Amino acid sequence: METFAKKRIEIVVESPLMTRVLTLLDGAGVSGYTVLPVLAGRGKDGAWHRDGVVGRTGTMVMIFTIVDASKVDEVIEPLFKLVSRQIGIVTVSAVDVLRPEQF
Amino acid sequence: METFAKKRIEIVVESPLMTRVLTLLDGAGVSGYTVLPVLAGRGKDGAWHRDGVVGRTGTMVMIFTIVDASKVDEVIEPLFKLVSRQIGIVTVSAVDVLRPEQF
Amino acid sequence: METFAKKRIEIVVESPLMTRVLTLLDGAGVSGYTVLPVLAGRGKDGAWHRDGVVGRTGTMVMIFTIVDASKVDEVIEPLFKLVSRQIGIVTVSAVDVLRPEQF
Amino acid sequence: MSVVELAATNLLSPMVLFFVLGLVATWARSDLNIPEAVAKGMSLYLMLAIGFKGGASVAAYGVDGQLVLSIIAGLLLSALIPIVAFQILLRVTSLPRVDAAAIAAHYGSISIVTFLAAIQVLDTAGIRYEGFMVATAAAMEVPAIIVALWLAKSGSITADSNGALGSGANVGVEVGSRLDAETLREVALNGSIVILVGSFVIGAITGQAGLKSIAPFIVDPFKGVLCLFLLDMGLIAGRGLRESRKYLTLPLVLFGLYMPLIGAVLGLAAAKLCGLSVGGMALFITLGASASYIAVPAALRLALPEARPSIYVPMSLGITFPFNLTLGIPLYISLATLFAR
Amino acid sequence: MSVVELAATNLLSPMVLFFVLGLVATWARSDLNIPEAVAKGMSLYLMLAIGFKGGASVAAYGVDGQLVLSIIAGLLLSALIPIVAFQILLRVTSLPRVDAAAIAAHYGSISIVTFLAAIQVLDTAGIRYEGFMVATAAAMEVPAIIVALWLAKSGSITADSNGALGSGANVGVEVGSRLDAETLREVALNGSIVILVGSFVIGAITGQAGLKSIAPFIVDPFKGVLCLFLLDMGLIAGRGLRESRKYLTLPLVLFGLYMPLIGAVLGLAAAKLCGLSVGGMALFITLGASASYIAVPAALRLALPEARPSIYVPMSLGITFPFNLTLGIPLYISLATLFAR
Amino acid sequence: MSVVELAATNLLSPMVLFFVLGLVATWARSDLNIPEAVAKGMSLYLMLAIGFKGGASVAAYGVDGQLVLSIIAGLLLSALIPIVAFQILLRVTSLPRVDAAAIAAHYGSISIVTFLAAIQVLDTAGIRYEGFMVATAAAMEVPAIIVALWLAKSGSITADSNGALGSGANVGVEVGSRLDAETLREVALNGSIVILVGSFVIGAITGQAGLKSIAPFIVDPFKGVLCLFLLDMGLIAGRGLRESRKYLTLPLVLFGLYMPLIGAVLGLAAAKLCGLSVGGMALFITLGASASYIAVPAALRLALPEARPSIYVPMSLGITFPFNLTLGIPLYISLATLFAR
Ligand SMILES: Nc1ncnc2c1ncn2[C@@H]1O[C@H](COP(=O)(O)O)[C@@H](O)[C@H]1O
Ligand SMILES: Nc1ncnc2c1ncn2[C@@H]1O[C@H](COP(=O)(O)O)[C@@H](O)[C@H]1O
Ligand SMILES: Nc1ncnc2c1ncn2[C@@H]1O[C@H](COP(=O)(O)O)[C@@H](O)[C@H]1O
Ligand code: NA
Ligand code: NA
Ligand code: NA
Repeated sequence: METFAKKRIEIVVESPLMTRVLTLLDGAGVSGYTVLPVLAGRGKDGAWHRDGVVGRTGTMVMIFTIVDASKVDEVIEPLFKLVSRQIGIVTVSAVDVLRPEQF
Repeated sequence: METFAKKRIEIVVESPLMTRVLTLLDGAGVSGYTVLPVLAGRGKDGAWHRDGVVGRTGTMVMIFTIVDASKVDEVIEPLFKLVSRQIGIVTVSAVDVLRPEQF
Repeated sequence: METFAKKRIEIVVESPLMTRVLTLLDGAGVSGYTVLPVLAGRGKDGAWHRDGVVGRTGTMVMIFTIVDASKVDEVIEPLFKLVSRQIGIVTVSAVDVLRPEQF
Repeated sequence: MSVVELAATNLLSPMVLFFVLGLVATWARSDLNIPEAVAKGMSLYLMLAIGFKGGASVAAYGVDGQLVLSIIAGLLLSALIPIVAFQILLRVTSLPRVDAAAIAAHYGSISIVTFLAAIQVLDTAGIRYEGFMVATAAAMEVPAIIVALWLAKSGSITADSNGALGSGANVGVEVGSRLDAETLREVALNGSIVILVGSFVIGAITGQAGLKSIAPFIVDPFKGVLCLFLLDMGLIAGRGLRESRKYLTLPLVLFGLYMPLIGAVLGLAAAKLCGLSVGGMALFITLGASASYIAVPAALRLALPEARPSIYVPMSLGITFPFNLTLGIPLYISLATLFAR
Repeated sequence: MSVVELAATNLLSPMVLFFVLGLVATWARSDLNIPEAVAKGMSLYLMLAIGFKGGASVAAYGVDGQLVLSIIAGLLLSALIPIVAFQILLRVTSLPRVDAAAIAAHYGSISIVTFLAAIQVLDTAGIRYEGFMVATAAAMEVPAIIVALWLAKSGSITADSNGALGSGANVGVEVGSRLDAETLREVALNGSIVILVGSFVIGAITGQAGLKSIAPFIVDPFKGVLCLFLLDMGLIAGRGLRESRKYLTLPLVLFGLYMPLIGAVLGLAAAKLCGLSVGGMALFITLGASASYIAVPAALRLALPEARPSIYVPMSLGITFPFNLTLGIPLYISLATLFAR
Repeated sequence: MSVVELAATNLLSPMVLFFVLGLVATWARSDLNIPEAVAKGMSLYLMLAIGFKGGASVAAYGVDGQLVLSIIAGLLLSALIPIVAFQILLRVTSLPRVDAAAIAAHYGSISIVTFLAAIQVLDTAGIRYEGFMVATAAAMEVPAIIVALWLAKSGSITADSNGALGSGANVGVEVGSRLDAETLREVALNGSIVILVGSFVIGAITGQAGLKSIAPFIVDPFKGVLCLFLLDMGLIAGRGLRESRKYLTLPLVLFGLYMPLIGAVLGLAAAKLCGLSVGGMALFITLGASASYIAVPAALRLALPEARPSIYVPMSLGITFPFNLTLGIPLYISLATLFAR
């Protein structure tokens, strides 16, 4: 089957910020996104180590959205601005999809 | 360490369809798969937005399977036929593995 | 925005081994990791099929860490040694990040 | 009690007020939410409790032909209502037939929480009812789905010869073709039916002694758990309504309000035929009036994926359920009182 | 009872011992843990129960000006404490102003679990209290956050003219600029406030009859659930402490111990002004002394992301909460007894 | 009551019937399932409750040498049973030694749910037992693991010199080498031991007053919660059996049925030596007969990864547990009655 190259933007971010990130994605006109729960993690803020969900604030979520390569910059710039002040990371990777018009 | 190129097929699909997809993967002879829970999502059916788990039917799962590139078409065609009528998406990406015989 | 190529090491492993894997990653000096819960899975040990969480021991977790390409071997070798005796898989893939110094 | 008194008492019961709190919280966009695992746990608890109590009551009062009669009446009612609902929907809306059939399935099937709430009101009002009504409720879950799939299939043929109807949804070539044996098994043996019927049977076997031994778990805290559960229902119903506002046209909203009344009248007739007590009649009416929002959507996603959940779920959960919970139940009890004997 | 007796009784209560068990388990690095969904469910249960009981008690004894007075006093107290705390922190620590403001917010706001624990001790000691204190508690959650954000903002200006203060955290250009209407709404309508106030209102509407109908759920098992919940608190507090040891300097640890006492004295004054009973006074003191670790951290992550949770969460949860739970509460009750009338 | 009466009563108890419902539901491939968080929550609840009650009973009746004696007997029993089991397995099956050792570990350790079920039957039959048996149960969790690892290690040497044995599993060079201090700590301080022993100690400290204060939580609904929990056990056992059918040869199935009887006899001897009451003896026998399926598998995945969970888990959970729950417990109580005094 023919597939088409797209980009997958992935964001791991502290839970309180989830709604903000999703609103941003809505605003940036992505075709959709998926949010996965996160069990544990560690980063430069070190505090969220292992069961380190201190008082539940420390939980994280992982959000990913599949977009056309041409849209990546548009999405990633405001996203990065938002997330860089918070606890979280952003990555981009390549994926292939079957129905290009869907994304 | 030497690594070997494989493909990762990823499916985000509404929960009621999970068993069907897994049976399909079993039938297609993949070496294994992993199912992740999904917290929230939005797509063209828009209805599963944020906490949008209306009556719990709206929950999704994410399934991925790592297969040899030669197997992708075999797996993806029936998969796409199944998922395209439902709420869900399918993507393919490249991964490297350590033990090629495992997949 | 400029992005920088990194590697994403992903490990699906049985829950009892999680702490061991995280300690290993800590020791290998990665900048962080994220742990996702897993709902179900199947592999060569076949036993963890679908709801196959026999007595809860059978649950899995998925751990991923984003590292510099130069670090992959260093991380993956002890990791592979640990995981290969257990129920689990390891994969490596390419991702782009925005802040290379973070990883 | 007059119907007005009954309604007033009901509207001011903790049960209904917690449901309203859920609606208000969503409306104010509070982040209040109940973890899915806890909601699922409560729902299992409620079904286990109601099933067990029904069974224990049957053990105490004995079984006779009425149980069988009432189950048969339930099966027929569940099969009949979707046909009525489908015909109405085709006339008052311009929905594709798949969507009409899907909605119809919901109204033929039942809502176990509405049933629970009706039992609470009966208990509070001191009205007795037949324990086997739990079995009738379980029996009514599935037939509606099968009938509706058949309706959708017939619709598919019509749609082929009449393309215009198909607009708005991909009414497809294969519509209705997916009720295979596997799907039927899944639907008939879905978790809620199994725990309900299973607990009913266990209750019937262990009887009052069994009930007594676990009463501090399944009887005493029952009402409180139901309150917390209804808070969650309010949150979900509110969210569903907000998401799906755009799909709910006025004819659909009205249908969500008068269809339960039609189901109620049919339920009344069935109850009358079976010769039930006032309480039993009230419950049968409630079953006829109530609409599914768990078992049927899950089944339809498998068997009728073309039908849009963004329409049928909020109709059942966002319109009919609140209506039944607040005004419907008192009305149905009054109806039963009126027509008893 | 003397303060020593009260403290001894408290320290040997199941409640405190289960909390200690949690601490010990973490310290021994056991993998004991309570699933997040269960902990969340218990927390909803506890707030629903305490809110409902407060409301029902108000329904029974009537409302007068005291309710309003006590809420106003609560709002002021919650706004005042952060200012005091902030000034102290600036003097005794070298923390950046954002961190100081963030910590201050926690001490102005309240811990509902500490409040619950105090109620248990009062109940055990047979001391009555005003049911509307639940409403006061809810009122005290938010003002502290707003005041602290304002403090942080003023801090940001200072930081600009005084770079040295900024070291250790990225005290930025935009600090304090993020308390938009949306964030304020989120904070004011966070889930715990909504369920607490909602249940309070429902309790007030349905009164003693409503309470009686769900008492087997919200009254009888309450204390037991609180024990299990405190076990989880112990586990979390212990883990938080271990993770954050390196951030907790001696001045901060001491602050976590004497700041509740300062809050207590201010709470005592407020309670005295409102003319509350001994029990009501004890609860007001407890509210003044307690520090938030749920609502405030969540709000600050949105509104003041520069402040470090690895400092403020363990201070509130790992130091002040255990102190209040074990020694604080008996002390506050003694204080109230002393100053009553 | 005769053993037959006891068995009949037990088989028709809600507890056993709910377990059977779970088995039936899996067998019919229903999607009924209980969320993991809820099951985990119930399991914590059950252990907290049983631990606390045991402790409170010790507080009431006092401690004497019997407690210590019984714990020592438990430790020895837990270490002895795996040796017996291992020798049998080597003779009747062709399993690699790692697998034999792993299975042996399960039978030396205990199943707390079997223990709970036995207590329920004793309670129903009005037979008293020593509260400290909870501590004995906790003591029996770990020794079996250590002994089995030592057996596996000795096995590894054998396997090296006898390659044929290694077929079917990667019996490796390093087998048994992984019981480091860290693993031992993890095993000895696993969550269930900590909550069981911790609650026991808290119960012993707070005594009957503490018990009374939380009895509506830990005593009254206990039996009902156990029923719901056993439903989940039935579901899991059924699923495990289906998945692992192919691994369970006839010799293994038979072992799963007669090994508990051997453990029971050894438990009887131990109980006799300690001079326990009828109830205490019945519980000791049950502990000897029961097999672990939570703590041991988790430990073995770390310390003996070569052993196959697809064999040892279903043997313990799918064969021995159902046997003990249904027929075993009545038998063990009869045994105790027979040999008492
Ligand atoms: N190198 C990494 N690989 C994977 N996840 C990471 C990495 N660094 C950070 N994270 C995740 O991002 C979260 C926040 O990271 P940080 O902002 O660095 O504290 C962590 O809790 C992890 O879940
Ligand atoms: N562009 C996208 N990126 C990531 N996930 C998506 C995207 N589009 C859809 N999804 C996921 O797939 C589900 C179904 O999509 P849809 O069939 O378009 O409604 C959504 O609920 C999302 O979880
Ligand atoms: N080909 C695969 N694709 C995705 N996940 C896999 C695959 N093989 C194994 N897994 C995951 O890894 C776990 C352990 O695999 P195994 O060690 O092969 O039993 C399984 O339970 C799956 O969750
Ligand atoms: Na109906
Ligand atoms: Na305070
Ligand atoms: Na044993």
